[in-house]
Amino acid sequence: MSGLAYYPGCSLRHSAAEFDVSTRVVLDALSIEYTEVPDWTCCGSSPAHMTDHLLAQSLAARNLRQAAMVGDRLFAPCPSCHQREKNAALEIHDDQVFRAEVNELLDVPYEADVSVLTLPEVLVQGAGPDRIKDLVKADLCRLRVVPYYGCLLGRPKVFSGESNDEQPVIMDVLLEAAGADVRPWNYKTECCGASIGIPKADIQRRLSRKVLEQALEAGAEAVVVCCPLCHQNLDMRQTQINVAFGTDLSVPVLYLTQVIGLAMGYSPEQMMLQKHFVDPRPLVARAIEDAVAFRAEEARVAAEKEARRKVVEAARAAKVARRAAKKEDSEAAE
Amino acid sequence: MTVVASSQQTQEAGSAALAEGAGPARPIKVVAILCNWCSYAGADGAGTARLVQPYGFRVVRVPCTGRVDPLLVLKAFEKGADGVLISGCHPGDCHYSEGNYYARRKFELLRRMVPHLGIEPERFRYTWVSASEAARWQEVVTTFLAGVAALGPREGRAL
Amino acid sequence: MRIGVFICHCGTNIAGTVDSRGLAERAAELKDVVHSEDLMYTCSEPGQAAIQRAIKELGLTRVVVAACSPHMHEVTFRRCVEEAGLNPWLFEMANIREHCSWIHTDMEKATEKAYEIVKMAVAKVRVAEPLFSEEVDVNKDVLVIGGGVAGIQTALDLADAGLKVTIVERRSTIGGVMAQLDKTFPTIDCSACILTPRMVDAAHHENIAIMAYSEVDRVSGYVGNFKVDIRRKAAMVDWTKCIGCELCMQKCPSQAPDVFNSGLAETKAIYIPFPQAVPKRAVIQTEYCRWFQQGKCRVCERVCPAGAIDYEQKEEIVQRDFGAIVMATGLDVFPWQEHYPQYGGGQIQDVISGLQYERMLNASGPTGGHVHRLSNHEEPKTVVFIQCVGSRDESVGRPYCSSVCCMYTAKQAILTKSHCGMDTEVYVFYIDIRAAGKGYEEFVKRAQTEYDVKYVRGRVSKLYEEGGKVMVRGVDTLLGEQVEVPADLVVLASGITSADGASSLAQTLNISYDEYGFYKESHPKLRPVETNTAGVFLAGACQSPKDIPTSVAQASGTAAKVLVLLAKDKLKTSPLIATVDQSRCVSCWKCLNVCPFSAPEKQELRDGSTKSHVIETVCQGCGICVATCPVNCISLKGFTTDSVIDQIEEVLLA
Amino acid sequence: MRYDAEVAASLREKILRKVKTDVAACYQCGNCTGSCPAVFTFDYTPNQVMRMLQVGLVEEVLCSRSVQLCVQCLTCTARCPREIDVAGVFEDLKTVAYARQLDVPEDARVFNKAFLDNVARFGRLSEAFFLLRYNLASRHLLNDAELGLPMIAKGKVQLLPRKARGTNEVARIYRKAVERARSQEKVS
Repeated sequence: MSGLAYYPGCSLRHSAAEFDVSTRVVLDALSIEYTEVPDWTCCGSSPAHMTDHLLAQSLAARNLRQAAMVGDRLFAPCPSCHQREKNAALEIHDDQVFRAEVNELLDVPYEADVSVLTLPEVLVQGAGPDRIKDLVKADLCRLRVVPYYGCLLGRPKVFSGESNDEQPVIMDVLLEAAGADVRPWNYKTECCGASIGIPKADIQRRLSRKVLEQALEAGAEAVVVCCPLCHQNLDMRQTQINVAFGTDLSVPVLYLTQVIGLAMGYSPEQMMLQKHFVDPRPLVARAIEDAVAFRAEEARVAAEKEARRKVVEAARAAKVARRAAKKEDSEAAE
Repeated sequence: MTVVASSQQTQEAGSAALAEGAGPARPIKVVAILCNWCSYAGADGAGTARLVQPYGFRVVRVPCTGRVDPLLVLKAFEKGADGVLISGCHPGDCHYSEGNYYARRKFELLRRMVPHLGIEPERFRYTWVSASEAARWQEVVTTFLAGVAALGPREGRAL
Repeated sequence: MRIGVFICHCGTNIAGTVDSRGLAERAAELKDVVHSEDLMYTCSEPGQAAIQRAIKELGLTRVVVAACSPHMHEVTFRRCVEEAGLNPWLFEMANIREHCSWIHTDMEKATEKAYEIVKMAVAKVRVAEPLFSEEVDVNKDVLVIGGGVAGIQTALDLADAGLKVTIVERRSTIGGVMAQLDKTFPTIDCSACILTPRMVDAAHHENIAIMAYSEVDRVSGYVGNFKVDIRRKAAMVDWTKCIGCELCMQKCPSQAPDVFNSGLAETKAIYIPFPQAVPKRAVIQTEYCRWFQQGKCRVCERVCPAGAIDYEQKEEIVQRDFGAIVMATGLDVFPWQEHYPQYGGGQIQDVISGLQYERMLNASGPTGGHVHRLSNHEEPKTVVFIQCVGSRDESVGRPYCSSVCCMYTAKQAILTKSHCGMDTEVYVFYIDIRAAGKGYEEFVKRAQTEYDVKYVRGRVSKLYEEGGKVMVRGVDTLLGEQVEVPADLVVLASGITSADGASSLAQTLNISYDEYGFYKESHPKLRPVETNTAGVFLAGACQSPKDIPTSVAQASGTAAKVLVLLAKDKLKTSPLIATVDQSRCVSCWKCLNVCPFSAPEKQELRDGSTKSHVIETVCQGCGICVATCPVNCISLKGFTTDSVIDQIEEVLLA
Repeated sequence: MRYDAEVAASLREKILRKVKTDVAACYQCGNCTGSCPAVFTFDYTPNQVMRMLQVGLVEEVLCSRSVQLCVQCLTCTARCPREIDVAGVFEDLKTVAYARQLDVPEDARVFNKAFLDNVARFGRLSEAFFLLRYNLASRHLLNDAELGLPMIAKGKVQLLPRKARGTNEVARIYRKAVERARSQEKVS
């Protein structure tokens, strides 16, 4: 059956609840219809696929089977969930023998062929930048951000559909549509430390610090992510980083859907910004004020320009008139 | 690249064995007509690179695929060939600039005609292999023979 | 009919998987075969002697040698039997090496296959007829396509030998890439100082005509008699009047990208690439010219003292005849920006290509030889060189080694030290050092010891900007550590690709080329400068990446080969041509329509009828007409329909 | 030391079959190591691992920290000039090590086990509960402790994990898979 199935994944239920909420809000606003996968379970990322291939694919396949009940396409906001599900979907699709092996482990076999999408893909295919542009209410032109793709959103190319796995663009496109000031940088896909965070905190801190500093280097005030784990490492652990290195980083880290939501006029609270450790609300508020001031300034300059043009025109007209008058006088004199 | 190549080799070695036709009583015979400048040289290259190939084909060298009269192909089938493979320079690279274009037209017609003569379409193929495409030649000849072997010999089935 | 069969062992190359001895015995049984023997090396002196002896003593009238590919030794053996008094076309070769022993493992099956291959050859030779070559006059003029160092060298050698040479160069000056280089390894002598005198020699040589700003459009004919259409592009400047005073260039108001300085600087819409250009003539790049784009300006016309500017100039096609053609189309630098996003994809200012760095080092270059960062024009304190960018990298479709980067990087590293001072930190990230040339390894050692260049073994995985530096993240595989170097300037040893448009030019000349657009030599070892198209030769990097010494050496080799060809006043044409049986010709003229060389012509016979007739010297022997003739009245000598059918029968009879 | 050609050959073939990539193609440029974020936790750099596989030092590799601590960011695979699926090889080695129940370095194993047990138990990962279990097992009792309260405060933790429906199936999948893998490893 046709339809879009939504696989939240474990993190979005709790530590990344704001990602879940903002995703649902934005999808509704863009009237993209979806149904949550009934009785979904863990996708197995990341330990499962490093423990046993069949185990990993079967855990993922179970969710595909559940998704098939409500749709033919599944999307998972969490990139590693997406990667697990997509990986399984592709292998099972291409290899019927393997599908049989998997089905041996499942209580009920998975017979369908569900295609797996990333959240940005859903937004682009289901609505498209222009639809987002139409819905923009809050002007974010003064919110300077860099999109951080992390490891799995842009890799491997065959999964992400990006033409270039060092410089993916799909988040850039969406953020620009939302009106944010998107800064180019060359650190889009460098790892933030991923799950090293738990066994080897010091390494993860070093890597995450680099990401944050590169963002500032690129002139950004906030990092936009699309991954709960990246968010954990960059936001929740930012204090740990400061403690460890004696830095005083304070870089808000926003979820893609939160930025889009804000642009659509939802309040910071509706986007649950208060849940972040580095509170983005002051920054967002300031950016929106700036934008108002900035637009006003723009308007003023434009108006001045227009006025100047009018004056010049008037002068020119007067000059012409004077000439004509002179001519008449002289003629009259003869 | 390496990955593909090596996995190919193993897989080709496999189908090479298949191409020998484990089933059929007599080994299959395929006539391979190659143009002197590209494909024959490509096959030479495959030899120089020691790329293992099935036994069941014999090479006839012609100056250009443009010289191959479709009747020659039918003749081969009439004489009992199990398959006919023709290979020349890639379109645009013909040593005589246009030969393979004429060839392509003729063989395309022939390809559509062959089934009506009671010959399975898998038994006739025309393709392009350049002088530098040794690996491609191996792939072409191996897969073609595997296909023919799958059908088996054309016992007592002249035209 | 007395056929002799000779089976080659080729050491173990054949005998390893084919029972040559047994094969010889079975071959003896074949119809018309009166003699059959196996030899260790048929192509060797004793091998050939044995064949000739057999011909003389046993009165053989046909000979078959079962050995390697005809592409390898057919010529050798035809000559061999000819010396023994046999018509060379009564010889056939059975390829039981490339097409049998080398691709099979099972002795029994391989031997059986070899036997059938021999049978096919015997069947073919049985119906063979003695053939005789025509003799045609040879045009002794030579066309050299490409005016780089290779093209210039070939041209000078040939011209000194007294032949008339035309150099066609698509840019407005000859000199090629070498003219862009600063110094040359391993001697660190100035590139221009070596090259420009040769350019001038070429310009002044009585036997050399340079057609710059021109391209080859069409080639017809055959060895000894090529007809070539050369397109003179419109320079919008009358070169017969232009005196190269550069006044127009100084006064021209519109900027244009400077290709010669590989984008490091800008030039004018009307320009002369560099002061020593040959010919030193101006060209207008119309896409940047104010007059052509906006219809106002004409400044150059006003300032030109010679009145050479001609906005109406049109390109023209010039047709010339040549006896031989030399390809010397050279190389292009790998477009790294498109393929290495991890190196910033061209977005990081202080990451430049090796060729750009050459221009920066060059005293007459855009920076006057002053090395500086493009971002802030400061002299770099730390310079990092990255090797194998666009070489040995399958992920960007370039698995081959560009062969010059290791050395030019060592040179640039040394020059960096002498330009920016010994206290400058210089790092070279390499995978392997390839210094296989006279004095090359010593040169690299000097870089490492005398100049204290730090060589780091490992690839660079990522470049990014931080605190005004270019961060170079790579690996030192020998320490087993990931390393980071904050650099001021990063120079990529960008690899070599075939010249833009090389493959389409190859199609124009019907020569073969590899998947990267490099031209294919006719034999990698024994015929390295010939192509498979008689009369077309190769010189320099158009065949494969080469440094200057190798290109020049090959260029002279090529010149020698051309001289060998053109030393004769008449050329033997191949006798493998089509002939028409006019008694059966129905004058449908299909052959005239299909022949790519317009060899068939309408011939009026005594009885007043007109029939098709093939001009022997024009026919190239492709046989398209043979397969086209509706009444099968055209036959291709050496590849007659009968001979083909007989071979097929031999295969299938067994 | 001496090389073991046979082990190397069979290993190469095995990886070719399972990961569809050829370690013999590695020419040691080290791009993988240069790209690796986790290399600082490794005992052998990725290119060294490739080298060890080429010469058949498989046991050493299987028990290495490197294989256990790879984070599967795929950067190595994305940048390999010889188009080798380095990350794929690491993943495969890790599964082999697990199936063979090899004595792999502490924390990594504990991490994986804690995680999977948790999943098997609740069907979904209960992060807080998992961290707790992990810290107990790995004896880093206070690891991330400072985050605990704020997380609770921000409602980022669910204190009493509830079983998801389908948990039992997950447990079954988990059990079957592990048994199967181990029996297979015994065979080979």
